[in-house]
Amino acid sequence: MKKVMNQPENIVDEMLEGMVQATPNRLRYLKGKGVLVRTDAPVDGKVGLVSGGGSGHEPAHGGFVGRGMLDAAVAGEVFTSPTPDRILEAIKAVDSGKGVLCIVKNYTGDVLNFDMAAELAAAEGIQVEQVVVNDDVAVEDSTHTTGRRGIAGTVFVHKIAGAKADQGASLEEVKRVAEKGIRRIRSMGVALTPCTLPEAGKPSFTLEEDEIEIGIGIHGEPGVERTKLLSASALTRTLADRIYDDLPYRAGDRVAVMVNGMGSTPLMELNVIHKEFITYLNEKQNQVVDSWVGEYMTSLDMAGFSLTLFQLDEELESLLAHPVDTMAVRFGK
Amino acid sequence: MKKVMNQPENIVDEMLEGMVQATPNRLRYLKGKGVLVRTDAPVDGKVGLVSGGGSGHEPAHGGFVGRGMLDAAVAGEVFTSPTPDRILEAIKAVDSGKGVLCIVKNYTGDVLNFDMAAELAAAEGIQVEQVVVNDDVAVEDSTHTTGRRGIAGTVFVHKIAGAKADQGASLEEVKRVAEKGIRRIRSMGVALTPCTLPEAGKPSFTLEEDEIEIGIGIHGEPGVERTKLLSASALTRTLADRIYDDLPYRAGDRVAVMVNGMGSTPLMELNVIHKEFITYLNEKQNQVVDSWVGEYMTSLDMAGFSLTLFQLDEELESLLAHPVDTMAVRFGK
Amino acid sequence: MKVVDVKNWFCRYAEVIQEKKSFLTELDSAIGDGDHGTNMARGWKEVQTQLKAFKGGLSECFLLVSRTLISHVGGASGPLYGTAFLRMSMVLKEKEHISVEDWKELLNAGCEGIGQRGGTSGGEKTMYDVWLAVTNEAQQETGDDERSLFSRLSEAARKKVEESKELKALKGRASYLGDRSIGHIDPGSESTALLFETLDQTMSQ
Amino acid sequence: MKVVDVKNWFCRYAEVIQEKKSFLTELDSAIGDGDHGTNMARGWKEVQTQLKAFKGGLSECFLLVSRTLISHVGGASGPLYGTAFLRMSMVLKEKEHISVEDWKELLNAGCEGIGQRGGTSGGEKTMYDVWLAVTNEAQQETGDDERSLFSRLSEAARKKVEESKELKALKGRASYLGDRSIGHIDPGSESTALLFETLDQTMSQ
Ligand SMILES: Nc1ncnc2c1ncn2[C@@H]1O[C@H](COP(=O)(O)OP(=O)(O)O)[C@@H](O)[C@H]1O
Ligand SMILES: Nc1ncnc2c1ncn2[C@@H]1O[C@H](COP(=O)(O)OP(=O)(O)O)[C@@H](O)[C@H]1O
Ligand SMILES: [Mg+2]
Ligand SMILES: [Mg+2]
Ligand SMILES: [Mg+2]
Ligand SMILES: [Mg+2]
Repeated sequence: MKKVMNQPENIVDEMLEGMVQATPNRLRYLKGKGVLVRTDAPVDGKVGLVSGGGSGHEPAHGGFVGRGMLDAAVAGEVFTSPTPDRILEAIKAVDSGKGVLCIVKNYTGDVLNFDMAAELAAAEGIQVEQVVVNDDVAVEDSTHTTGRRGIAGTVFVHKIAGAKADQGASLEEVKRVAEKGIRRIRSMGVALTPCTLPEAGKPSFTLEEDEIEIGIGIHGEPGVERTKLLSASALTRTLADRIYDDLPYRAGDRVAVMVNGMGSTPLMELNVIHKEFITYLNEKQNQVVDSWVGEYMTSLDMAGFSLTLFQLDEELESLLAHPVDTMAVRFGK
Repeated sequence: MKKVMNQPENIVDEMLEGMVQATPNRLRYLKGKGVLVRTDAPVDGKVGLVSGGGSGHEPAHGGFVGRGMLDAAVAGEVFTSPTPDRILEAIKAVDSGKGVLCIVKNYTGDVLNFDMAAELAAAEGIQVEQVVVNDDVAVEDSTHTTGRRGIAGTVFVHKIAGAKADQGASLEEVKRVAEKGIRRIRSMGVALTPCTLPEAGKPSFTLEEDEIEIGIGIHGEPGVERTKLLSASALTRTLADRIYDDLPYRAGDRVAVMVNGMGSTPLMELNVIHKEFITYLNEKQNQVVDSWVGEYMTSLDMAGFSLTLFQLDEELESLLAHPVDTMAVRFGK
Repeated sequence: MKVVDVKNWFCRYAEVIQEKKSFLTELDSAIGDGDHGTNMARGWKEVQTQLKAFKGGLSECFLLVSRTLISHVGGASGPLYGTAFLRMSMVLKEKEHISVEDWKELLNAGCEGIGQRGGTSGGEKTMYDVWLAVTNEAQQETGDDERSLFSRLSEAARKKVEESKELKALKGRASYLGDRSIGHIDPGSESTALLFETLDQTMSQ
Repeated sequence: MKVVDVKNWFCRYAEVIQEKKSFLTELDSAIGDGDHGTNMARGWKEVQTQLKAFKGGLSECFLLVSRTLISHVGGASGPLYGTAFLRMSMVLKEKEHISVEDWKELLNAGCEGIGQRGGTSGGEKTMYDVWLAVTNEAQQETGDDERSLFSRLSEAARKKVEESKELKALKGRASYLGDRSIGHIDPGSESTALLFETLDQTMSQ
C-alpha cells in the first residue's frame, strides 16, 4: 500500500480542507465537525438536504454539495459513519425553517447515527425526515440481512431530491420524489482489487491475479461470488442481468445509467463498459436518456466499478436534467 | 494486471464509442479515424482547435471537446501518437475557413505526426498553426534531450486557447495566447506505481513497495529520481520547489493550480495534496485564484499525481474563467 | 464496586483496546469493513482523556463514557455501546456503589439498550449475543461474592464469543456474507468480551 | 533485386516483427514507453495485407510501404520509417531492378530522410545511427556481389546496435533518462537491424 498522506488519522480533515480551498465560493467547512456546507445555507424558503457517511467514497459526499443537490455533507472517519453530533451540526446549518431531509445509505451504522441525530434535531424543534437508499441488488433481501446496501445509486437520489428542493417544493414533496427514485434505482458492483484503509495499511481482502469479486460493497465488504476475470462484455452482462431481473424494469422504459469507477479503474475502461451497457439496454429496448460515466461513489483505491440503472418517468427525467452546480456534477444554469 | 476490456487491440475504438454514447449531443465520432468532434463543428467564424495524442490519458483529449475548449481531439493507439491522416481528418472537420490551431505536446512522435498533417492540410489550402506544450520541469533542457515534455499543463492551454477562439479571435490571436500560456505554465509529476499497457499486459517498470519515482512522464517514462515514499507535505514541497524555482514565478503573482491524478490515486489524496500546495503557495505570497483538482491527464492505471502552476495576468485569468462545456470541464454559461 | 473502581476499569479497557486495535480491525476486515479496532481505539482514547479530569459520581461516569463513545466512535458500534452505557447510567442514578445484586439490573438495562437500538433479539452474531450471555449469567443466584461474579461474567462472555463464531451473521455488515460469515469471530462480540475480561482483571488486582 | 524479391523481403520482415513484437516492446519499456513492438506489428501487419493484392513496380512497392507505415504506426517510428521508404521510393522511380550500385543511392536517400525528419545527425542513440552505418557500409567498393553486400549490411547494422547500446540517448523518449539510457539497446535501432538481417536472410534463400 502506498498512499500520499501525512498522519493517517488526519487524512479526512486534511482532505476536507483541500476540498474547501479548491472551491471557497461554494463550500464552507465546519472545522472539527467534518461538515461541508453550501456557503449560502440555509437557503430561504428551501428544504435543506443533508447526506453523508464514512469517508473514502470521494467525491461523495462533499463533491455533491451545491445548488441543485445537497446543502451539506457530513464526513465520518474512513468507512465509518459520522457521529450524531456531527450530523446534527449539518442539519442545523441548513435548516431554513422549511425542514430537512436526510439521505442515508442503508448500513446499520449510518442508520443508527442518523436516527440519533434526527431525535436530537427534533428535540431542538427542527422538522427532519429521512430516506434510506438500498440500491445494491447483490445483497439478499432483508429477511436474511440488514437489507440491501446503499451504493452509487444514492447519487441519483441526491440529484432528484436536490432538484425538487431547488424548485421550492415542501419537505413532504422532496421526500416523495426521493422515495420514488429509490424504488426505481438498482445497482451492482464488482472489484478487481481490494482497497486499503489509510490507518490499517494493508488490503481489506485478497484477490488472485486473475480473480474478481462480483457484488462487492463500497467498503470492500465481500460480494456474492468470486470468479475469474471476464471480458468487459461478459462482465457487464453479468451485472446488468442481475440488475435488470430485479424489478421494476420493462422494455420501452426511458432510463438513466451510471457507470461508476471504484477509485482505480481508468476512464478508458469505464467508457468501454458504458458502451457494453448501452448495447445491453438497446437489446432490452430501453432508451438511455442520461449517462453518468466516472467516479461518483468510490472505495478508496479499489479497482472495479458499479452499474446503476434508473427507471425514469416524466417527473424524474426533468428533475435529473435540472441545473446543478457542485464540485463533481455541474451543468445547466 | 487486471483490466476490464474485450480485445486489447480494440480498446481505443470501444472507449471512443462509449464516450460518444455518454454525450451524443456534444460529440460526434469519426469512426475508424479515432477523432471526436463537436457536433456543431465547424463553428462559423471561429478558429478551429485540435489537440490529441496517444490514448491512455483520459479524459484527455476527448473529454475536453466542446464549447470553450477543443473542437476536435485525435486519439492514437495507447501511448502512441495518432497518424497524420487521422489528424488531417480532425483539421478538416473543424476548419470554418478561419484557420486551425493544433495544440501538440512535446514528444517526437506527436510533433512529427502533427507536422506531417499540417503539411497535408496546407496542401489542401487550410491555414494551420501549431503550438508545442513543454511544461514538464523534470526534464533537462533541450540541449541534452528532445526538450521538455508536455504533460498536464496542456489542459490549461486548451482552456485559454479555447476561450480565446470562442470569443471570435483570429488564428494569430489564439496562437498568441496559447504561447503566452505555455511560457507561464510549469508542471511536475510523481509515480507511486507503474502503469500497464493493455496490449503489453505487464507493468512498464517496477517500484518497490516503499519506492516512488519523482519526475515521471505521462507514459511511464522514468523520472529523475527514485526515493522512499514521502509524506504528502514533503512530497508536495519537493515537486513545488522544482516548479517554483523554474522561471517565471514571483511573490505576489496571481496563479492557477492543477493537482492532477495519474489514474489510480483517490480524490481523497489529491485533496490532501491540494491543501499542501496551497499552504506552500501562501508561504510564497501567491494568490491562488483557481484550482483544478482531479483527473485531467492520466497515465492509464498509474498511481501518482502531477502539480501544475500557472502564472496569470488579467487576460489569462479572464480566459480561464470563460464558460466551458465539455465532458470533463463544465462551468459558466 | 465504587466510582474509583469503575474509572480504573474504563481506563484499563482503553489500554486493552489500544493493544488489541489491530486484532479487532483484522476480525472486522474478514467479515466487515476493517475499522472496528480504529473506531473503538478512537473513542476509548477520548474516554481516557476525559476521565482524567472527571470528578463526578457513578452515574455521571457511565454517562461520560456514553456521550464520548456516541460522539467519537461512529459506525454501528458507537451508537450501540453509547446506548448501553446511557441506559446503565440511568440505573445508577443516586447510587454510590454497585452491589452484586445491582449488576443484574445494570446489565439488563445495557443489554436491552443494545437490543433495541440494533433491532436484534440474539442469535444473529452481534455484540448483543455476548451482552445477553453476560446478563443471563448475572441473573444466576450464586451469593454475593463480587470476585466470583466478575470471573463468571468474563467466562460467559468468552464462551459466547466462541459459540457465536459458528453462527451465520444476520445483522450488521457481516450479514452480507451469508454463510461465509460462519467460522469468523464477530468483532463487536470480541470487544464486548474484552470489556468484561478487563472488568474481571481490574477487580482482581 | 527485383520487385518480387522486395515483396518477399517485406513480407518476411512483417513476420519477423510479429515474432519479435514482445522483445521490441520490452526494449521500449526499459527506456521508452513500451509500445515499439505493438506499433511496428500493427503497421507491418497492414503492409502484409496490402502487399497481397499489390501488382505494381519497385517504386510503388516502397511507396505502399511508406504510406501504410505513416497511416498505421503512429508514434515517432511511423513518420520516421515512413519518410525513409518514401525517399527510397523516389530513387526507384522508373527502375525495374535494384543493382548493387543502386543500393548506395537508395540507402543514402532513406537515411537522409530519417535524419531530416528526426533532426539528428547521428550519435544520439536512435535508429538513424543504424541507418547511417548501413548506408556507409554500402558506399564501400567491394565488387558487385549482391549476396556479400547484404551480409555486410546486416553485419554493420548489428554491430552498430551493439555499439550504440553504450551511448547516451539525446533524441526521442529515451533522452529523458540521461545517463540511465546507457547500456540499453534502442528499440528503433533493433527494428532497423532486423530489417537488414531479414534482407540478408531472404536473399540468401
Ligand atoms: N444491528 C446490530 N445489533 C447489534 N450489534 C450490531 C448490529 N450491527 C452491528 N453490530 C455490531 O457492531 C460491530 C461492528 O462495529 P464497527 O465495525 O465499529 O461498525 P461498522 O459495522 O459500522 O463498521 C459488529 O461486529 C457487531 O457486533
Ligand atoms: N528524433 C529522432 N530521430 C531518429 N529516430 C528517433 C527519433 N526519436 C525517436 N526515434 C526512434 O524511434 C524509436 C521509438 O519508436 P516508437 O516507440 O514506435 O515511438 P514513440 O517513441 O513515439 O513511442 C526510438 O527507439 C528511436 O530509434
Ligand atoms: Mg465502518
Ligand atoms: Mg509511444
Ligand atoms: Mg466495521
Ligand atoms: Mg515507444
